[in-house]
Amino acid sequence: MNSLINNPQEIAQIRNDFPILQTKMNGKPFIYLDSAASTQKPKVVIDAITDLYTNYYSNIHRSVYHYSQLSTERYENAREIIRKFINANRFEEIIFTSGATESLNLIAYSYARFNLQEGDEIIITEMEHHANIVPWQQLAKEKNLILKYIPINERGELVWEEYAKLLSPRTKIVSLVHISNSLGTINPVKEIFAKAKKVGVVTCLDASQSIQHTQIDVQDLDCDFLAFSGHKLYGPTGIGVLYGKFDLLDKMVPFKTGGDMIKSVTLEKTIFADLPERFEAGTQNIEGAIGLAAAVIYFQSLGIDRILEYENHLLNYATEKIMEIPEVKIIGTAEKKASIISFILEDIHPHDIGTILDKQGIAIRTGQHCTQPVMKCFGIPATARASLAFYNTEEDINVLIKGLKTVIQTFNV
Amino acid sequence: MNSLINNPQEIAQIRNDFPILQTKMNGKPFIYLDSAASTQKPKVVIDAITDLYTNYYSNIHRSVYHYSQLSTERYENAREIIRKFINANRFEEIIFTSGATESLNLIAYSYARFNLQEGDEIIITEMEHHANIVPWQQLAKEKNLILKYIPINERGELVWEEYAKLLSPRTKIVSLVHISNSLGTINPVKEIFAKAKKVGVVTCLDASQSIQHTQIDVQDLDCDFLAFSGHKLYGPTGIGVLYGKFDLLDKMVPFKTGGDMIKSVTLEKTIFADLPERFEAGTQNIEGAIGLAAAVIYFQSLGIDRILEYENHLLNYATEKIMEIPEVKIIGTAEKKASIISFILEDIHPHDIGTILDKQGIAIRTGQHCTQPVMKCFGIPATARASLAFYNTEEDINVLIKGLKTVIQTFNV
Amino acid sequence: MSELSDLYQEVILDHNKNPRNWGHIDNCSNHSEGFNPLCGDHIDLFLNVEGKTIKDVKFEANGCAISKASASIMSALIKGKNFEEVKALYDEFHQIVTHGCEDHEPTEINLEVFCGVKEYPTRVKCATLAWHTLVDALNKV
Amino acid sequence: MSELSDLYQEVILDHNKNPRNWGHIDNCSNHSEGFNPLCGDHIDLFLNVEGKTIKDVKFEANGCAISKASASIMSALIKGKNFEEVKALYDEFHQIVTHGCEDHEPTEINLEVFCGVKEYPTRVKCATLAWHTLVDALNKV
Ligand SMILES: Cc1ncc(COP(=O)(O)O)c(C=O)c1O
Ligand SMILES: Cc1ncc(COP(=O)(O)O)c(C=O)c1O
Repeated sequence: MNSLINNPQEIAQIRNDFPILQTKMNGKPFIYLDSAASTQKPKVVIDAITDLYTNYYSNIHRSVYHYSQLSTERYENAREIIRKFINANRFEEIIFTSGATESLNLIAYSYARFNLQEGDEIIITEMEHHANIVPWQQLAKEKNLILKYIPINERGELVWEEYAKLLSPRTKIVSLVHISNSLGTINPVKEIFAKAKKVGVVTCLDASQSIQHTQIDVQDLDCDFLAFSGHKLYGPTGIGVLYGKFDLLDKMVPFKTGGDMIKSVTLEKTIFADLPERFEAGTQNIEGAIGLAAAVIYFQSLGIDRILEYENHLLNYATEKIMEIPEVKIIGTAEKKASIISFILEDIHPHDIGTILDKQGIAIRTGQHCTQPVMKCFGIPATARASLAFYNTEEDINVLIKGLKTVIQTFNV
Repeated sequence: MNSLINNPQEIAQIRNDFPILQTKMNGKPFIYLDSAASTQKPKVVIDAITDLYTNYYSNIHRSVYHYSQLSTERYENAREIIRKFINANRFEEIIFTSGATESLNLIAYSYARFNLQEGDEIIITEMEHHANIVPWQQLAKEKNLILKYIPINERGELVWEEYAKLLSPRTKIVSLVHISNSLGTINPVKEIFAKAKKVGVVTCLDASQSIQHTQIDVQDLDCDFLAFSGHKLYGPTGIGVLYGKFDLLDKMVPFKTGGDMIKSVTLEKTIFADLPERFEAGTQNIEGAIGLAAAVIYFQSLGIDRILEYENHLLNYATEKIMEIPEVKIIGTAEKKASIISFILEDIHPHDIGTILDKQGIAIRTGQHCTQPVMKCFGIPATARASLAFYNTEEDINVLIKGLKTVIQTFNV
Repeated sequence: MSELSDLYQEVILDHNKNPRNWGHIDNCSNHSEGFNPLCGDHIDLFLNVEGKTIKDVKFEANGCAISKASASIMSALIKGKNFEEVKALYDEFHQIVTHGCEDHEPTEINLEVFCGVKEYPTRVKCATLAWHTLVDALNKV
Repeated sequence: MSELSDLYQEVILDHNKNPRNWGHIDNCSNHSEGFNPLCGDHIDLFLNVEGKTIKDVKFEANGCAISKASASIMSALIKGKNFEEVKALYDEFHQIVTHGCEDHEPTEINLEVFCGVKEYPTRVKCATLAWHTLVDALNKV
């Protein structure tokens, strides 16, 4: 396949797959620079949902009639598509959840809560999203565990030497973000996990921002658990994935209980079902799973390597252009970065920047990005963030630059 | 508005709103008699989802740009539509969940787990769905609580005198199903709750099967908690609702933790957000909420009273016709019933019935319907179940009857 | 589209109504219980194994026609057979229910009735329950 | 579609850059802290109340231009006013940010700059933060 760089025809074609990119926001062509918050959906995803409800919808795992079988088949096929996508060993290792947040909660609740003892230690990092902080904090409070943070340096990179010092015989879990949603930093998770594995520590990866910006191979990374959300991978909201190694999952108790996750229920007691059903209580998000599968197939069809190359090109282009504006300072300048750029503009509050850009059709995110500890590290209340996906163009970035100049003009800085 | 009974034009019009009802299953016109497992979706619901992703999708509660505002507005408007629909007092009392199962788990986890002590008692019934049994069983095991069951009689009705005997000073929660998904029984919840309330017991209603077959008014019922799923109310999968009285919810800890449900996070501690955000951790099922709102508006536009009248008519018609077949025995013959009919046919296994009907385009459910204790009460391994919604017709029932006769013929009973 | 009669043939209906080898064996050498939670199918299988031969077999089952008939037909087929023969039958049965009979003529007339099962994916589990229970029982030797 | 200049007017930018009554009052009679988690806006409001009159007011704030300017303008408006007058201002401000100025001519020239805020629903909270903090502080009397 051709490179996507300097390939406006193909990018135009790809942009055509996303109906929302053809709209105007506030009367201006819609420039979407907020893919780290959520990605837009290609038509194939919308079509998969329409097809389901129009042609064969029915509850799954439940009945013998044809539509029920077909819905079940498509749902289970979605699991298989995800399994292959992240190269998991067995289909039982893929659990559908409502999102990355639920996946991480499930690990804390169903694994850590039962396997860690008072005084045991969990290592996370200073650049985690709240979804990979708060569940551990809550558990630590309940069970008197110790939560340690790998610090970050001024570029927004993890400090390896400090990590080495944090590891102790009491360390039971290392859980970290693969790509930081506020800094863009790509963490060396393979090395971090390898070191943890050597001393028998369970490893857990928040892949919310990496599933769409890297090639994930759970066996190569040797992670025990992995979490991500469908809506950041061009799929629907309300669906996410928990990957867990079979031997670990198989010993875990369910997080939620109810229908379809039990073998038998009497008034006295309950025998839980096998994997993966044990963790999928109640009616599942059928359209979510089927929509996500359509998104993954679409994503793969573009060629992941090509996407990464192009996104990296966009990142470099945008970084360069932004750095040409002297009033702007980029927060997060790690050597290895994904296409996420946080910045501040003198003392103009990010929300004012966001409002002024909005009027020009540009969507960026402003705020703390659910990473308050990161903001504290950098001593700033919030940032503006432009995050890029393969459907963005150099022209999008040019419009952003023009927008930032309007901000500066307005504020006369 | 006119009655829907003997009103084939309007029923035909309503059926036209549901694209899937125009399809053929196994080459025969699709006869859907499994609405208790999940309802089909009107076109307005599919359109609402398409509209979202085509015209204004973005993550909610997060940014200042127009699409993000619009998505947030529609999401919060969905909450308001649900609030009105069940006549809750305040918008903070409506929590979006992934489904009834999650709603019930949330109550058990975030309320009961922190408010009940060893030896305290929870009363449920023998006709509960597993979703209203297993979470309590698990909690009872963990905290040494006592779980008591209101028994059912041979018609599938709760035995009121037994309920009176079960209530004790240790009773802390009464949680029951409003309409049984396997028997169709409509329980006298208002009376049951009134009796519980008199002695200060917290009341909890599983409205999974009643939200679409009755007019629910949480203030009139005086329930403290209420749970239902969107997919049984003509809405999408992956979305559900927990209603809880403000004063109770406000004192509860979150079930899942992560982004968007906190006021502040430091490395040391976390302050949780106000209601309803406290219980909506992470990116929510935005399309689910918006789709569900579209479903509720559609449902209400038909006139709930008219729907109930028509469904009741269908129930009577179907019951009569089925009873004319001497080989069939209806399981669940309560005086007050919703349009759900479970039956057995001599000793022909329900799955064989289901398979033979499937070939004729008829979708019924067969099995235990996630109510194993009910099956045990009646001493049967499983039932066949036909469940009716307002989009069904007398003709659908005639086809079912013909189908059942084919089953009998095939088996030569 | 396959016809209904493909699945609910006389043979199946007959075995369902009059299962062969029904009952249980006291002091059997091998016993196993099989369970299919989807349908509530349940089977209790009793074997008397001598050397490497199945001398006697009996079963009791609750469930759909397909699973009961399959158990009955299986019991008739395996009685008196040695492990190798049983293994061959198991493999053949598995082949038939998952791939049908287009490329394969069943060696036993009574296996022919399962040629249509693959058209009914949810029923494959019903048909195979007895056979999986058999494997389980034999593994307990 | 409203023009950008509706929101980011000279007055707002000026108050943002040079907030009036900036600082804090030692031994103040009333103090309250306001917080808007969405933007991270934060305000510390200090009052000296005598009888039913606001004798002095100072504040320190972190946040966007709208919230800072709003706090600054509020501080200038309420200084020296009695509770009744302040209540009237509060009501008027609330009316302006939620309904705009089409049916209502602002009584104070500096309130005019908030006429456009209602076009920016996410910014209404920024504009009202100072005023809600004021109410909170006064309730602590
Ligand atoms: C009575 C009852 N309660 C609870 C549930 C669980 O609902 P869900 O599977 O949508 O979570 C159901 C549906 O299966 C039900 O019928
Ligand atoms: C790094 C990271 N982790 C976790 C999450 C939580 O994902 P969700 O909100 O979809 O549950 C996000 C998204 O906001 C994220 O960026």
